[in-house]
Amino acid sequence: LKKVMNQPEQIVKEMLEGMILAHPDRLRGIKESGVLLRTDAPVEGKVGLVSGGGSGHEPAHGGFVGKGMLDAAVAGEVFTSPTPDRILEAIKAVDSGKGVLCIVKNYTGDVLNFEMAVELAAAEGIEVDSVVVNDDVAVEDSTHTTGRRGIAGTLFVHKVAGAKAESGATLPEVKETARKAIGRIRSMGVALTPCTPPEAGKPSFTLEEDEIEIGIGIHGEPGVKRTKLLPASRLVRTLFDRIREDLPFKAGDRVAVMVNGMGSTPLMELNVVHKELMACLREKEMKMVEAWVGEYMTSLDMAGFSLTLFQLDEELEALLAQPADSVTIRRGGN
Amino acid sequence: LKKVMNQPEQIVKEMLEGMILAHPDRLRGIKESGVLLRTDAPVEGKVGLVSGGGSGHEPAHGGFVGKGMLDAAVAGEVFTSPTPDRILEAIKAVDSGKGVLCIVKNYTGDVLNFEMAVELAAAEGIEVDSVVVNDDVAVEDSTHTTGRRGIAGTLFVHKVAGAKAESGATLPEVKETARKAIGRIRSMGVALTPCTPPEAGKPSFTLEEDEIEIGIGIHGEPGVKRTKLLPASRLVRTLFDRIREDLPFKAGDRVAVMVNGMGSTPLMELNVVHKELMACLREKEMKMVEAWVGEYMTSLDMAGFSLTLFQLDEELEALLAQPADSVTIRRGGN
Amino acid sequence: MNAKDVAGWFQRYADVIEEKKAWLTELDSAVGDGDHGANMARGWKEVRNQLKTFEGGLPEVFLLVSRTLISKVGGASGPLYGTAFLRMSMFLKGKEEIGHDDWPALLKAASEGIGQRGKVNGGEKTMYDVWAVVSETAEKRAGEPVRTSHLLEWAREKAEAIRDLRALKGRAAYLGDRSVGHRDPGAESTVLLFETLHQTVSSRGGNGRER
Amino acid sequence: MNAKDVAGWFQRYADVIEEKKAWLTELDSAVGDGDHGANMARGWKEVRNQLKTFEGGLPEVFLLVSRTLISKVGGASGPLYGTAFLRMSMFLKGKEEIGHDDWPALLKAASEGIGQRGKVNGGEKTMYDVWAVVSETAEKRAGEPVRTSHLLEWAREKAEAIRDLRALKGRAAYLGDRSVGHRDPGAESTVLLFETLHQTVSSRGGNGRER
Ligand SMILES: Nc1ncnc2c1ncn2[C@@H]1O[C@H](COP(=O)(O)OP(=O)(O)O)[C@@H](O)[C@H]1O
Ligand SMILES: Nc1ncnc2c1ncn2[C@@H]1O[C@H](COP(=O)(O)OP(=O)(O)O)[C@@H](O)[C@H]1O
Ligand SMILES: [Mg+2]
Ligand SMILES: [Mg+2]
Ligand SMILES: [Mg+2]
Ligand SMILES: [Mg+2]
Repeated sequence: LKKVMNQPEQIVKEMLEGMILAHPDRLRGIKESGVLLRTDAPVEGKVGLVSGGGSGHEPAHGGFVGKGMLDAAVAGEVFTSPTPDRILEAIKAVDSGKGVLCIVKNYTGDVLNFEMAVELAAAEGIEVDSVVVNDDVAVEDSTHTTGRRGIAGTLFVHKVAGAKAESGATLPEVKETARKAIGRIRSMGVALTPCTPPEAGKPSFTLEEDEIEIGIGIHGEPGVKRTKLLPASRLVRTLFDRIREDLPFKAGDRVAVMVNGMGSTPLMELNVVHKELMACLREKEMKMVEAWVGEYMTSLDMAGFSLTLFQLDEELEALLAQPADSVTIRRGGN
Repeated sequence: LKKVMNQPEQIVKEMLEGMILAHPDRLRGIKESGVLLRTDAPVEGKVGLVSGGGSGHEPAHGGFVGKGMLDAAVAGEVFTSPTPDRILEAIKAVDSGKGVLCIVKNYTGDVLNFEMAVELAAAEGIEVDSVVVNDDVAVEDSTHTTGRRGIAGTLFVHKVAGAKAESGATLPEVKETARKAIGRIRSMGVALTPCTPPEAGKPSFTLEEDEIEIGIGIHGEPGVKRTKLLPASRLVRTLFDRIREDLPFKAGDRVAVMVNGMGSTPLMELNVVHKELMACLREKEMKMVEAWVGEYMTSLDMAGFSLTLFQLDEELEALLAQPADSVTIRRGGN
Repeated sequence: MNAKDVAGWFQRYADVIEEKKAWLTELDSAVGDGDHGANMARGWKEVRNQLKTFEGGLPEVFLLVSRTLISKVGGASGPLYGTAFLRMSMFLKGKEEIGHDDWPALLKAASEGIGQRGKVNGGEKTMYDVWAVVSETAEKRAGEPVRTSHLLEWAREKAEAIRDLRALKGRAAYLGDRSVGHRDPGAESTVLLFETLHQTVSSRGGNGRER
Repeated sequence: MNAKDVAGWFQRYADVIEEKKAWLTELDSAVGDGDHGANMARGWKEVRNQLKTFEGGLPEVFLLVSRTLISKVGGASGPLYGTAFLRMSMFLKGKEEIGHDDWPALLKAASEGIGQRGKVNGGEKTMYDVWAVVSETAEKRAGEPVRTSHLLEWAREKAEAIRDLRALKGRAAYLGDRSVGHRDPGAESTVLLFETLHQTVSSRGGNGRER
């Protein structure tokens, strides 16, 4: 187990400290709570946005806290949902009286803990609601099961809900925009290597030198299919087809795309992936209007990537283009 | 060898294509040349800035092309300096008549190829000059040898020289600012794993499960010392001391810092490093005024990081804070 | 069992969890995200700490466990176990002892809590299956005294039986058919809870409450 | 050697480089960045392509090689070899043959070119050491005919001898003392150049120019 760290049990706390020290102009923390806040939270007259989940997905979620995106991110232990009391602290800290929306990734742990926090906040008289993101097409979507996971597409939800909230919209309006976005976002990932959680100290699964795991989540869970390593072009096409057919996306669609590195895949390779993805889009006559290529929702030191497509409409495209000023996503006005 | 790629020989070309496709608003390419340009190059009335080197250091250097930073980046094959004719193309493409400065990392290959390109450009009547960055304190600084390597600190030079050029300064003025910055920047790196060049297909060196290599460069070259894995706090202190004593940095100094990932070290760990670095600075009563924590100058898929300290004066601090709009570094006006 | 006995049970369970941490994590690595051992250990370590200075009555012990698990564990198991202990605490309100005939209703409260919180049904291969079988079987035998050895036996059998199921809830569900044959970590930590209960009761030796 | 002989030499060298690519890269992995084989192969493959349709005279063959290496190789070795071949081309201006007595001055031009371009001196453990010893020894023996077998012998000995040095230039210099004992990749590719020269000349068999 080779990691740059001190005690594995301290890594989340130390990481959060490091983030705040690096970005004191953008972030402040709530002591001992794993919560990172916009320095100016709560923002008067704005719906507060809270997201979070287990750690190990950096820059998610703290990297997306800032004007035009999240008001707070709550970090749990590595790959473990934060507890309700921490989430409650975040909700309280960002509530300006206009209500708070929680953006939750669909994992039993996250859903249950956020659900309890929302109940507690509501009991304290805060107007609070939540949406659950489930963009991972690798997993069967059934009401009888846990359903689809929330993966990298969550960050597009942060962006559009963030812009909507910044516009002064009400909680139901922000929620509606978030739900609309969720309905139009689809993702799927692949791993070339497993990841190694700091406390476990052992890889989450094993892969042969020429094997890859298709349809992985972001917690070192094994994927849905194991195959031989494929060339980038075939790998991208495999994921793209699955994603495209699921919604389905169609000719003429205007889309935002995300090529998300899982933690240890070099940007060089992500750009190769993006080139292949653009070839797929061209072939299907879809129009890319925005591309995020880099690391957004990682899985510790896993090698691999996920693809996300986001079918835009006029409102969503405009929201995506709005200014944002988080550590990871920064864009000026248009 | 597990990489997301097609043919290893095509990886650089495909990566550049991918970058342009992802950022058409910021970047355009010169066909078959490995050159990435600002879409609006040459910029009238502005000294052009060209940098580059072998590929495998992404986001360097293409990620730093944009307003307030580079006008062009020239990419060679993986870990191989670009050839003089490609560099010449870049110089010509960014020359608006106000001259061009090349920012070169100190490696024999880069120095020689840029030198030849500068000679060729001068022969064509272009006002052109170059500076050589040599920030790596791991290597002995002697005029009788190759001297120090240029590593991640180079990106601070891009930033301040870019801001200076944007201000309308002349070529000698921009060069002087770059040289001043170079004199005040010091870096050092450590590897937890080697990297694997796509064509070689084999790791650049081997390390035991509990060994690290201190003082590595950015090309998979072995470092200067091999030791047992250390806790983050001791590792950071080791590099910090070496860097600090070299200039030397002193109490009261205002510094910019960079915690640079080598390619496959998760942001989680880089933030832990940053926390430790801040403890070192506090102890020595140095003041951090700007922090870059992330991947800026990588070495393919190497795990590890480098630290850079940049001793600011009033001019440099102001230049660092100027707006920039490259793919990797974006900041608004102050 | 009175408050002290129950506290003893939980203290013993905290030790067992510490001991079995690596094993639980290993089970979770195979089908989930490899943290069930760490999650449980984090919560129960804190329970042990809290119990050191604890003085309250029977429902309060359960409430303490519930609150501690909810605020320390996170993940799926935190709210689920937390809810189970909360419901048991509520059921025990006003009582000072758990009598033989309290077990069926007590376990039912826990089992229903997990079922509601987890939106889970039987046969979906989670800890719920174990809680449900224990509660239902105890209920069916109404009238006969429920021994902790029975609880343990039913729990063990169920945990063993669901190995062959395909998981439909929790992270293991993502594996689809590949989950078949693997043990469910939460079911196994539940078995350990009943195992420790049985050991606690047995080791009190001749005070006869178990007989 | 006339233009055709020289072209044959370079074609043969291109083959040798392709063959030894992995070995050169391995040498470079130990002390540098593991690309010397790939660098040389990229350049010389293109040289071979260009030579297929080449029709020019003696200096032009050298110029073609120089230009091709400079524009295809990159790295340190591109400009260095490129400069060596450029200087040789300049020296040969107006000539149609390389005679026995041309070798000392021809090699001196190449060696000086590398020395200037690389700002390198003897004993710094680079390809320059090999070029320099070949040129200097040839010069010292002025009057005596220089055989390619001699050039090869001197080159080999030198490349062997510098293994024990500490590198002061090029990437190997970063290794400090750890460079001692390793072969220098550029020195070895230079030895191969002289080896191929010797083979080219020898295999022309009885045309007597070498004897
Ligand atoms: N919806 C659910 N209902 C009941 N139990 C569940 C549910 N989801 C997960 N579990 C239980 O939780 C266990 C996993 O707990 P743990 O690993 O601590 O949390 P996480 O899955 O969040 O990492 C599973 O083995 C399963 O028994
Ligand atoms: N300053 C120099 N002068 C002469 N030869 C040098 C110099 N620097 C490097 N070399 C030679 O170049 C060789 C390395 O070439 P190559 O690996 O192709 O380039 P790079 O070092 O840029 O990767 C070394 O083995 C050495 O012989
Ligand atoms: Mg978990
Ligand atoms: Mg090289
Ligand atoms: Mg788990
Ligand atoms: Mg090399």
